[in-house]
Amino acid sequence: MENSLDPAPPLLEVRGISKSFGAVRALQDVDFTLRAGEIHALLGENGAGKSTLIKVVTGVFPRDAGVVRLGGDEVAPRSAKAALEAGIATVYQEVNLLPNLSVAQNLFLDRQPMRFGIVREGEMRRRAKALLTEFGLDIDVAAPLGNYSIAIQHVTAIARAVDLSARVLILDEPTASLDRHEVEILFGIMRQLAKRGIGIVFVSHFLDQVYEISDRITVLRNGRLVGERETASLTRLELIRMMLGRELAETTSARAAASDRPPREVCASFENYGKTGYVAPFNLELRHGEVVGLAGLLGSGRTETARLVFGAERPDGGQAKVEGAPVRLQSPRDGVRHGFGYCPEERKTDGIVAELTVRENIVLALQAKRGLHRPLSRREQDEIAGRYVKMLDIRPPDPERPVGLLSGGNQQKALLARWLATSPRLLVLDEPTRGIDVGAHAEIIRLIRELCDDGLALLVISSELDEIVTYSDRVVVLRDRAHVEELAGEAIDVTNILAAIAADGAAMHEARV
Amino acid sequence: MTMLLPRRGLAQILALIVILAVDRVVSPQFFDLRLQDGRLFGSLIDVLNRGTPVALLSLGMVLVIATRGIDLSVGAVMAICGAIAASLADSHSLPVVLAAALGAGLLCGLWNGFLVAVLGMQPIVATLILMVAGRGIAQLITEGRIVTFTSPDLVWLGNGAILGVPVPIAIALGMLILTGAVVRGSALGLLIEATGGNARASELAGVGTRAMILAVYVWCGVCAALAGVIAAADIMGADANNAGLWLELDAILAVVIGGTSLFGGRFSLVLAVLGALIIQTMNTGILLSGYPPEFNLLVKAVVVLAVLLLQSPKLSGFAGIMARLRRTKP
Amino acid sequence: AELTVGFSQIGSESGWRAAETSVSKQEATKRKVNLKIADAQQKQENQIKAIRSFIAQNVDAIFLAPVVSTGWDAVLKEAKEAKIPVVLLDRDIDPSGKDLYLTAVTSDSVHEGEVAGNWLAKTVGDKACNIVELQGTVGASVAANRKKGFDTAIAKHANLKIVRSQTGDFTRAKGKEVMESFIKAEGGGKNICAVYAHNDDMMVGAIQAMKEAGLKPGKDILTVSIDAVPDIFKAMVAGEANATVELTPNMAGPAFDAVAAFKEKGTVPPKWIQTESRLLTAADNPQKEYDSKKGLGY
Amino acid sequence: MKGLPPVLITAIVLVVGFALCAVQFPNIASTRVVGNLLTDNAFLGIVATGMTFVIISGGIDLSVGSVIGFTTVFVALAIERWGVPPLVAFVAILVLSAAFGAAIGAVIHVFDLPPFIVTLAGMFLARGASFLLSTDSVPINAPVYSTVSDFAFRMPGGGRLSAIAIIMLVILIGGILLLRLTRFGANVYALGGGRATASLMGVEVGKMTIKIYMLSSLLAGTAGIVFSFYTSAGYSLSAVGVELDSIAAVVIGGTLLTGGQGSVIGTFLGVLIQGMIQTYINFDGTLSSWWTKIATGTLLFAFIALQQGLVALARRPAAKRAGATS
Ligand SMILES: Nc1ncnc2c1ncn2[C@@H]1O[C@H](COP(=O)(O)OP(=O)(O)OP(=O)(O)O)[C@@H](O)[C@H]1O
Ligand SMILES: Nc1ncnc2c1ncn2[C@@H]1O[C@H](COP(=O)(O)OP(=O)(O)OP(=O)(O)O)[C@@H](O)[C@H]1O
Ligand SMILES: [Mg+2]
Ligand SMILES: [Mg+2]
Repeated sequence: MENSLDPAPPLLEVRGISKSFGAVRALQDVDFTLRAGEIHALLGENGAGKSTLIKVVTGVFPRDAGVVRLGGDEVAPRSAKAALEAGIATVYQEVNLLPNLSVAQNLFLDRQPMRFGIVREGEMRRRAKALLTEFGLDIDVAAPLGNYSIAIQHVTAIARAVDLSARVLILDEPTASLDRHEVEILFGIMRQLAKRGIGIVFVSHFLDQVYEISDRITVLRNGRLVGERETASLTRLELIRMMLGRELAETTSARAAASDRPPREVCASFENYGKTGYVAPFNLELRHGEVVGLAGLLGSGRTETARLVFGAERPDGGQAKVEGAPVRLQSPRDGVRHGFGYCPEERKTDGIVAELTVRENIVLALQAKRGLHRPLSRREQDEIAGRYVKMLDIRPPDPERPVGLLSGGNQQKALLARWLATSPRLLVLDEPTRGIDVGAHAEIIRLIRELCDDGLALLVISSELDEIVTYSDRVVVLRDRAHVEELAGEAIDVTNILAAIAADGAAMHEARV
Repeated sequence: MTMLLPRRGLAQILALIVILAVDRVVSPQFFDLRLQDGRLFGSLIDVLNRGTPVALLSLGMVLVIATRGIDLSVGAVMAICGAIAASLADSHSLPVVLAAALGAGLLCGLWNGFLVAVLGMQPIVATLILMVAGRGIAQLITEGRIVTFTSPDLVWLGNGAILGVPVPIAIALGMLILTGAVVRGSALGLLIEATGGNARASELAGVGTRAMILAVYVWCGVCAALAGVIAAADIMGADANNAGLWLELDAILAVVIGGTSLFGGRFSLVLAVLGALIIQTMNTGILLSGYPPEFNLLVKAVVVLAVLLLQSPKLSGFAGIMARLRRTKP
Repeated sequence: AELTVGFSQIGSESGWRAAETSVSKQEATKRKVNLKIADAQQKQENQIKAIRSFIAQNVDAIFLAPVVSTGWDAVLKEAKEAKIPVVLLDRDIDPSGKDLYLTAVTSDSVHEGEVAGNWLAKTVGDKACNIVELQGTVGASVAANRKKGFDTAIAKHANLKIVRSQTGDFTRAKGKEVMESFIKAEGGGKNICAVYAHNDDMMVGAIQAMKEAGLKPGKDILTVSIDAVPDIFKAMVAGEANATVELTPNMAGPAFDAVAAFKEKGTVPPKWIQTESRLLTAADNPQKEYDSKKGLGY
Repeated sequence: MKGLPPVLITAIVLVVGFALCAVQFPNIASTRVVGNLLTDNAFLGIVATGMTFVIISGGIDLSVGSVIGFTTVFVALAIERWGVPPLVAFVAILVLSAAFGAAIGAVIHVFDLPPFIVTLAGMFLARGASFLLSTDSVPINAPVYSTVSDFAFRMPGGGRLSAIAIIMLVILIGGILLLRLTRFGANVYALGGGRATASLMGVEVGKMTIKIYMLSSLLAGTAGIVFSFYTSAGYSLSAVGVELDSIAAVVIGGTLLTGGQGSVIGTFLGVLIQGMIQTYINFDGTLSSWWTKIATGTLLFAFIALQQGLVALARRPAAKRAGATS
């Protein structure tokens, strides 16, 4: 573990950090070393304590024990600002920017270019524009950040941290909502920064990315340090074993000969369904026991399609049918009533009710479906929550914990549990594996298949094409808010999907793989 | 929930005990109780009795606040409903009078709920409208005078007793139990908390958030109506100019002292009522103390601050975690 | 041409005030005066705004029932510049503004307190008497004056002593609540010999509190209050109240007359037209008083 | 930029309202009424400016009305009873009110308590303190007072642009600049966008909270001084309920109570709209106390509903555009 060949003091040195939240020991005696000019991956399962470590180091949470040294000197930042001033810039896991401020203000908050005590708005916008161009983003920097998609917000957050020109840059799951093209750009920038001697901490659940970019890896498990390795000398299997503490069941085999099976019954169908300015009219058939994948670039209209299908958005034309009977889907309640479920992509704002317990979050949709007058008894609630906590391995396995205190991945599982509890006939999953660790990722994909075998119809959105290919029976490709292509059976592979996405000349450059 | 209650309520119970002890010091006969004309009599009873209007208001208010709303109009609604009850009391039977007054409160609540849930106005301005206009409506009903009545039925609501317990106290207790039964006995409580905690997410989970919001304002209106009727019955007249004046602030204060966040989500009915009692215990203590009235507000300010600090998240463990969680929400 | 008069009324905080407004309207109709009433909702700033808008409308005269005694100089100067006579109703203003208004039709609220105090002193005689006092709103000048007058009256009698004094905000509900706690604090009311309330509404509330405590107001405990609203006479008829000091709601009548005389003949009225502060007790045929007052909009 | 369309709409609503009133009462369309509108609402404009900062930052300040009351009493007593020169009294009260605001901000931040309640306690405290100072109203006869209240630019048509109106306009412009052009202003919006997030982005939330409430109290103190000019007196019951008036003005002006959005210009328009409603009712002059209240409520509703309807209309195509850009 110790690298005695290295003479200079490490850039960032963390020794014996511990942190508890009440009874939960999130970190126990963790060490971590970051050298100048390296890209260091911090890995671990959901809830392993990665984000907590980052927050403790940057002073967001007070620490119970341990020391942090920066360039050999002990530092004890007591706020994010203090950490910044000490030279540690951080992009925290959930996008932590302000949707109400303009993009430019977000980039330069608290460090705007000034003259005579007055913010130089024009200069700030010019710089913002230039900064984002480096990240391949050409947007109106005067518009409120909230107008833009999560992906753009994430890029903005990264750009801000990068531009702070600190000595240490910490990125907590920066790539979770980015597509390949943007990831490429980010990696390019990260390499440049590393060359300049900046140390970078990189958290991700995408192991491909970890192998592509990182020099060394530190693994945490259950709040404890498992080990620190050179990336080059660590095999994937070994890494997964370090993270999970066990072997991972093989998951990557293609879906068993879906085309062999007899065609299933149609669960829900949409004809000429659409909403002007939102997504162009489309035809879509969802069958029991079938997974339909939605693929496309950021902003291609996948989420919009999902919202229309579920009923979260009102269509202005077209006909929806459930089990052959025409229905009106005007609100989420309609969707729920017809046995639909929807896990939205923005889990913090659209998914969880942070203050309520895991149990309450899980039973919420079922309760809403049953109506006010048929409350689930406490016993039923406990039973349901207990079942799903176990089934999805939600950690910590305490149904009475406010869901907001769970790690991101575990929140995602709780959301999934919410809909499974309603025994839906159609489940719409928007980026269900975002921010989920390898173990859970495999779990969720296995679950998707099982559900499907039980007759559930699934509509799944994912930016990870490999993943889509793995479980989809059909893939609908979207471009510019229109459904442009449907692939089925043998035709489903990454190349074909990319070809469909890129068929349009304008999108060509996006498709560099 | 039942398990959490004592832990959550500890600060409030402690505060109440301290204030009661102070009251005992300023007024040695504070805990004396006796039966007077078949009715319990004593300072403690005064606290409960005088506390009923705010306790009733806070029962409705706590639900509104749980949905991240606020209702400034409750004082005015009290005045309206008191005025209606008083004007009808001598010509109609009690059920009719009550139905009219509570119906009016329901309509007021519906109006507020409509503005908030359907038109999407910010609760504080939406209810400010009725706060201003409502008192006018009440005065219109009474034409600015104090409308008195003699109907023994209505008077009984204010001054009567059931097994020695003054009727207002019994009504407040009944409403607490009723509200608790409705809210916790059905799924309403959960759905309200979900709506207040994250309306967008709840909507997507199939919760009828608009219906929830409408419902809580309606209930708040009904509670205010009842408080108004009791206030009128108490003085055997409807004083539209002053009934319920500034009580909305006391009700909000009671809810917050009861530990419910103004940002919605988790709520506790019992603690909100306890909050109302804390306020009234303090008020009665001030009256008994014999200090000149110039000091009233200062004492009130100091006590309120002290009670708040007592339950400050920074000073207690469990609440601290909750608050941290709240802060991390956008 | 008929006169147009703008009346900046304080608000509608009590029955007495409502009566003053409606009596003013009646008096105006009687004299064919066009009366514009602006209700200030108890706020001085609203009264100032109202006066300014009366000036902008060029009315013939302005009546002002000032919510507070100070702070009128600037706006009254404007009225004077616009040559609009101002008459104060019900309450006086600070002496610095003496030359800014035509006349003031008011009662003397210190005197009202004195009348109440003197009645009590006479009724009690040499007996020792513990008095509890229900004050008006803290900071209201009427409350301060009525307290002052009463205090001076009883200061001459060593046997009279105010043992408790709290604000009842001029309202029935608060009057009742405060009286309840007075009773508890003074040995179940046995130590109290008389209640003095700054207005009748509080007294009506206090009477209820005494009755509920098993006391006999008017007999066990003497009552004296101010305003002479109808309900206090009802209590007197029932033997539950002893005395009240009248504050007439008809301030506008004399004011109209003064303005008319000034406009037509240039007669300058006296600076202060004081209304009478009549003492009314159970001996003064309360039933008749009640009947005559109940239609006045109290 | 961000706040502009709603502000424009509010302005249109104001102009249309003014025109409608002027049709009914031609006297309203005079410089005198406009001058009065500014003078009479000067103190409200000043507190509302401070309230705008507080509300944009996601807070609320219920103590401002009481601070005004306290200020008037303090200033009056200082000048008339304690013989302090007016300027010294002004400086003293401004320092005192700023300290009061800072204390409120500190309590809110350090103990993590809801601003609504802390400032409610502050409201009791300041009002209670002014009762202790004096329950009588105290006239102020210092020469500065008559000089200031007599001072006015005459406008054509008999209107007066008074000194206090000018003070208000200056503070207003200062507020606009402070909010729009400085780092402080950006941080105010940041706080309203989310305290935790702002803190993670390096904004010193604690210091900002203290500064914001300090600013609000300071402006309330200033409004108190203006109020004392307005009435030449100090009175413990003055400016009761002004906190609600100013909150209403801020919200009518398009500022979100949830924080993060709004503007000082909007607030100014909100103040004028409220003033308009009152002027209209005064001109009408036939309304009883109760109809005054009902009419105020109805007009408030009409203005807000109209404004919200227009904003919703204006937003609809904008939303599509925003979606399309990403
Ligand atoms: N504010 C908090 N209060 C209480 N417990 C917390 C808090 N934040 C995190 N935890 C707990 O600490 C543990 C570590 O969480 P952390 O967010 O660090 O995990 P992570 O490794 O970042 O996971 P993920 O990959 O899902 O983001 C979890 O059990 C979580 O429930
Ligand atoms: N609920 C919503 N309300 C308003 N706008 C939304 C909503 N959901 C998505 N959008 C907007 O739609 C645009 C992106 O479209 P969409 O989310 O459909 O893209 P996508 O293909 O799903 O890509 P991704 O989900 O990976 O960002 C963004 O501007 C986003 O803000
Ligand atoms: Mg994490
Ligand atoms: Mg999407």
